[in-house]
Amino acid sequence: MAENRHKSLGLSDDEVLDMFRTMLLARKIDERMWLLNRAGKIPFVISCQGQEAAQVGASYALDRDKDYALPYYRDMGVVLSFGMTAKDLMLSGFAKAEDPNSGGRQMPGHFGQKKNRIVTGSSPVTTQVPHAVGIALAGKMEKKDFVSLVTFGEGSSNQGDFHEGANFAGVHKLPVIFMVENNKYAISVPVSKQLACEKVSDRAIGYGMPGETVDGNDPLAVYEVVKAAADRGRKGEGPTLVETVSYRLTPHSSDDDDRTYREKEEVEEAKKKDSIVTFANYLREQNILTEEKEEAMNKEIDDLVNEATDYAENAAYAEAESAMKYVYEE
Amino acid sequence: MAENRHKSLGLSDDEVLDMFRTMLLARKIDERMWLLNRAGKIPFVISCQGQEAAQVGASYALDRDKDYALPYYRDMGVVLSFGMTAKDLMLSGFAKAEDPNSGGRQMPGHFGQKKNRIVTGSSPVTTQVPHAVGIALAGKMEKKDFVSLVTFGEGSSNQGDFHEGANFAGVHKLPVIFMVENNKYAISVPVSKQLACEKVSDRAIGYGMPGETVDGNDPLAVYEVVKAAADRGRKGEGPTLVETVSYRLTPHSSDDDDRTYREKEEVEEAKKKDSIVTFANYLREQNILTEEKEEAMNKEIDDLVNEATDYAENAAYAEAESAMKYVYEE
Amino acid sequence: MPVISYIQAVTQALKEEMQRDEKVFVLGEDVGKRGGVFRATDGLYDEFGEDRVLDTPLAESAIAGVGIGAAMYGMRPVAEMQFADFIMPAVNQIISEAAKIRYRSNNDWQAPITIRAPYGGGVHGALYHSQSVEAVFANQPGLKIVMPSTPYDVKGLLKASIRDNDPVLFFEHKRAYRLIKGEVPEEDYTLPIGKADVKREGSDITVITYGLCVHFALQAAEKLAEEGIDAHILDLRTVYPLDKEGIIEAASKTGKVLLVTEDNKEGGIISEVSAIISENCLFDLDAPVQRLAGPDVPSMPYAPTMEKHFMMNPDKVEKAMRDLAEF
Amino acid sequence: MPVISYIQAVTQALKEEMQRDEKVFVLGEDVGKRGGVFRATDGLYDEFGEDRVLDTPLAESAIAGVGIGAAMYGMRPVAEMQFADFIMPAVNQIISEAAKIRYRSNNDWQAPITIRAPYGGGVHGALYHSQSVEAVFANQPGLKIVMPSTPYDVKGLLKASIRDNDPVLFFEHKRAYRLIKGEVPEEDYTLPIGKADVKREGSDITVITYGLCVHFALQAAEKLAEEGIDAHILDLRTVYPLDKEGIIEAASKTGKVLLVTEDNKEGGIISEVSAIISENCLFDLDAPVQRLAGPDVPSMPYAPTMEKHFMMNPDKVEKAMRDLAEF
Ligand SMILES: Cc1ncc(C[n+]2csc(CCOP(=O)(O)OP(=O)(O)O)c2C)c(N)n1
Ligand SMILES: Cc1ncc(C[n+]2csc(CCOP(=O)(O)OP(=O)(O)O)c2C)c(N)n1
Ligand SMILES: [Mg+2]
Ligand SMILES: [Mg+2]
Repeated sequence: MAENRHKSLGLSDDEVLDMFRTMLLARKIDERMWLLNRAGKIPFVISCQGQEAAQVGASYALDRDKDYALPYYRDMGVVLSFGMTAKDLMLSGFAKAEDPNSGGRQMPGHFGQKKNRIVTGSSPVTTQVPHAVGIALAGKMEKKDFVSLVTFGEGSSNQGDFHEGANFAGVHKLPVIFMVENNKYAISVPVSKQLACEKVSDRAIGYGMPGETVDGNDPLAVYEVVKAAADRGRKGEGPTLVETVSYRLTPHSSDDDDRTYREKEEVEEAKKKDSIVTFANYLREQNILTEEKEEAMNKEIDDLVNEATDYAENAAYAEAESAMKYVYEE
Repeated sequence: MAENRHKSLGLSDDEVLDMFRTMLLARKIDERMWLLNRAGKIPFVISCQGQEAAQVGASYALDRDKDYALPYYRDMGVVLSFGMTAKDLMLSGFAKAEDPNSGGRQMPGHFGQKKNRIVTGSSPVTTQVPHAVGIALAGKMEKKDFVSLVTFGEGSSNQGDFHEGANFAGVHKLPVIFMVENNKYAISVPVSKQLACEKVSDRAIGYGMPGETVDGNDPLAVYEVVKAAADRGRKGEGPTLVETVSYRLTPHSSDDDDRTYREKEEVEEAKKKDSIVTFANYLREQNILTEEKEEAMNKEIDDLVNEATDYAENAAYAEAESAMKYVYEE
Repeated sequence: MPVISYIQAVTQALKEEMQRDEKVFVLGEDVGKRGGVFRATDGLYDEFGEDRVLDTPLAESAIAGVGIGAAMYGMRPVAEMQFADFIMPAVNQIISEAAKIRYRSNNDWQAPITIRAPYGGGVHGALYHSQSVEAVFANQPGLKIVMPSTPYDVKGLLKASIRDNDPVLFFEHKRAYRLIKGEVPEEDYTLPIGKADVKREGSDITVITYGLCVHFALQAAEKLAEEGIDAHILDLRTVYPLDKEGIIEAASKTGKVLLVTEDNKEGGIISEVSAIISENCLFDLDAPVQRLAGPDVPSMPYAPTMEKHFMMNPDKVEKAMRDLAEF
Repeated sequence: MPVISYIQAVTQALKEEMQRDEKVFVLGEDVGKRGGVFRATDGLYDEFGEDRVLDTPLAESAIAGVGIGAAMYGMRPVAEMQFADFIMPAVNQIISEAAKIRYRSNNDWQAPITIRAPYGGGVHGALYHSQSVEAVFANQPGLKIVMPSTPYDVKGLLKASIRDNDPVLFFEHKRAYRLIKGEVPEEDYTLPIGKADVKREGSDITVITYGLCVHFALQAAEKLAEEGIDAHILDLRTVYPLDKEGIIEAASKTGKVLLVTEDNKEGGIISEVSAIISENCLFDLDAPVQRLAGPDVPSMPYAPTMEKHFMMNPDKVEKAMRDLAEF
């Protein structure tokens, strides 16, 4: 049997299995959305595929009853970990009134759910970074010990808001975890045309914070660094920059055609490292994911996704007039 | 006799004497402006005092017939090196029509003079950083071998435009020298509340460029690193980040009262390292600045400043109606 | 009632709100030890400490964005932009974020941030320390923009802004800071955001304006009164969203309307005021709706000759009022 | 004349200008290999190489700012903002820099940059891929803002923008990209920036609008013609600075004016148009100047029900035109 890596991280067999389940759930919801899109049932999808390990590994390293998440559009794994449901996500995909993220006002991938401390996000990238810093600042002022996790792509780490937010957190030693999900592309632009540094985490020193680059296909590795970052944050030692390196397995979104700018072979190669495959293998090797459990898990998730789809498809749109609501407090 | 440091840098005695003259000229114009301000003759001054060594050291390391300068408001040493005259600067101080920077439209310190490749600047800090990158990009496209030097304060290095500009230059390997004149304060805010990194140059690695921190009171040290940066740039090896560390010897501007936020002793301490004193000492030790030469230089500069002041004071303001001109091409 | 200056009204409002509610805090450049470059936050650092009077790094998008984050959490940040001209790097956070947070989350989240900034000219501030920037934001539903003219309005409206559950841009005229004084009650009060205020009752012509220009109009009105011209003066106070009823009422009252701003003419607040009047009061009008504004050049130059050419003043207003009265 | 689509006109203009003048280059996100997310720069990368068709890092302030720097040097950059909604991080560079460079340097420097951005709704783009952002910039002397409605105008005006020695914001309606087709001459031509264009001569009512709404108005006009209502339609084309003479002429012609935009109502371009009319044509007016616009909510929601509620369409325009004719 291969080395047990999760025990030394303080993770039980049940916990890692649960992590895998959340990763798989994210993947399956995402896959379903593509099918729905291709069938003309929903206008838009933007995917988590290839980033589930980073998203779930990071989220499970946090206190999901207390910490804040400021996800970006690919973070289905984060929001599922923080309490959003398959039904919630499908309602968002179908833009229905009951969608807890926005009542169908925003595109899918624009997450937000106050009760689960998932902070509402927009489309312009990286604006959530200073928000995460502000939330951490508020926590510090109120002497709370939560941390905030904010995620974004490597391309987005070139926006001014990343720099300004990271520096603010560094100066005020705020408990923020800045997590760059480096998936090698920003739409069509490869990382070589986005960044001149070797690792995005090289930027950490410029903000007086530690920087870590970690395999984004390995949920345990991500768990470990994010856990350490959260501990530092809670102890008042300030922020951390974490870079998770993986690959975007799908086109940028349902509007994109990635064949215009990258080779099929490159994608195929990356799929070999897909965490849904590799982490399942690890769990099988550890005898945690038995055949029986896997079957049950697949069935349970498929049922969930089916139910969520049916429910969302049949749910009502918000009324036209309701577009006039909630501009200001009412 | 103390070690001759300039020869090994390829600088002749005349050249270092000329550097000192430019530093002294900057200092004396600046001092005069404060007097004029306190006498109610000009409404505003913002100073170079304490940064002359960095400004002149950097400028003399460049090809001042070819390279571009994008100075910030303290850079009297840079613009004098690039060909602006005492008269030009006094005309700007008095906001007269003949001011080549802006015809009296902008406050002093808002430099610009196309014929000397001093690029027009504004008040919002750090906006000139991407401009320097754009000019370098144009040079690369046109296969020219000039470099652009852009300067700004350490506080201003926290603006998004610094990050975005530096990254752009790093990715496209453009010949830009980013020079942070770290004078320990941004108005009242000390560097400890601006930055969490040890050195601003720690930010370089995040843009894949070399970073150097150098004594900003030592014009030869600054000359050396900027020269190396210019060489790299011309060879197509990309940008460099240079941090010159000195101290702001005056209040932020004529509108500021620095006694509200820093101790007099701290300022007195810093004055001991004032480059106008220390570089003069070096030149004296080298027998380059003889008593005779010093006297002549002082007289020449005083005359120049007097003349410039008289001229500018008596020059005409732009006509009221001329405020309507040059919104668009005419 | 005590007489205080415009800037003292700012400081008092901040201080009292911070005393009243410990979720209120101030952040910005030089607002701490220095008490602000205009000294609007004078004394707050000593009273409330550096945790509630935060000197931030020099980065406006972070000042706004960090403030928005704290506001979403439940705090009451009051962010200072050192000059209104320097709000531009924060436009994305203000327009894309603050203005849209309630709407986009279907009322799940809110961003009750107040952003203060000194604006306006006539202070030898040149192009970048003289601008009126309200028009940049005055077409963004979700935002409120307050621009008071008197110490009384400053205090009541700043308190209201801080207590408001939506984002408010609060622009203070920097030349008014020490120039304008007025009576302000000692007891706690707020004034309604979104309501214009009649600053002078009159029957011959209507002047609608805001900020420092209110005083220019009032001065001019006193002079014109001697000539028998009786001006009605409406102070918009909130320039977005506008008080349509108040505007319609004031315009209809005299049928002769002059709109005044020190901002550029094309695309300013008073263009919207004009459009509202045009839509609603056409048949009450006895003269074309006139606009008196700064010229359409980028901003005020530094040289006194050119600054004066740009800057609004009582004489320019008086002349325009007389011309309209004589129409 | 060949018939091409609105987006083809963009691509042709870029291509021909790049062929004509080697100082012209394109920069933006995904404009290179991908040819732009809308494919506006399709084929340019292959023809001109990666040095003149630059994929930039994801940072709008740098795209604008680097472009401005290159323009000051003497190049002719055409920067693309992937969506107009994402121009906000570049506002400081556009307003504080591009718009003011000539003025502040007393004509010593200039910044001849063109910034293109797809705007507008009706494409299921939700809040942040549907906005009209022109009003944010339409009060900044030094800037020009062009918003063409037809392929002919796109091509002629984009070429004129690139050749113009001042900064131009060039907003392209993304729904028009493939929907709107029209004849475009094969030979080189430019159209004057700053001039409105009569798109339909008529005598009963005047509609003044721009962008996609021009087509809604034209469609509505055809229907109303059957009812005997003859509409005069003016396409602003340049929304800043406005063509005052053109507006006054069109408004005076019929005395009944409807202004249409798909932007929010308060503080939009048409407010300024209304103010101009009011100032100049009061005694020619037979009806209040009407404005038809999007509601004052932050932006278009995603759900089709709500998107439709917000988005302008020919029926809404037709109704407003008929109401005005019947006034
Ligand atoms: C400010 C801004 N500019 C442009 C866009 C358009 N856009 C959406 S996603 C994207 C690429 C993002 O790349 P990256 O940050 O690497 O994240 P990834 O999609 O690869 O996860 C771009 C350019 C945007 N959403 N916001
Ligand atoms: C965008 C912007 N925000 C605020 C200001 C006001 N301001 C002028 S100088 C300054 C401090 C600059 O500090 P630093 O960058 O360290 O330069 P120094 O003045 O110390 O040389 C500030 C806050 C400004 N000019 N621009
Ligand atoms: Mg990416
Ligand atoms: Mg400094």
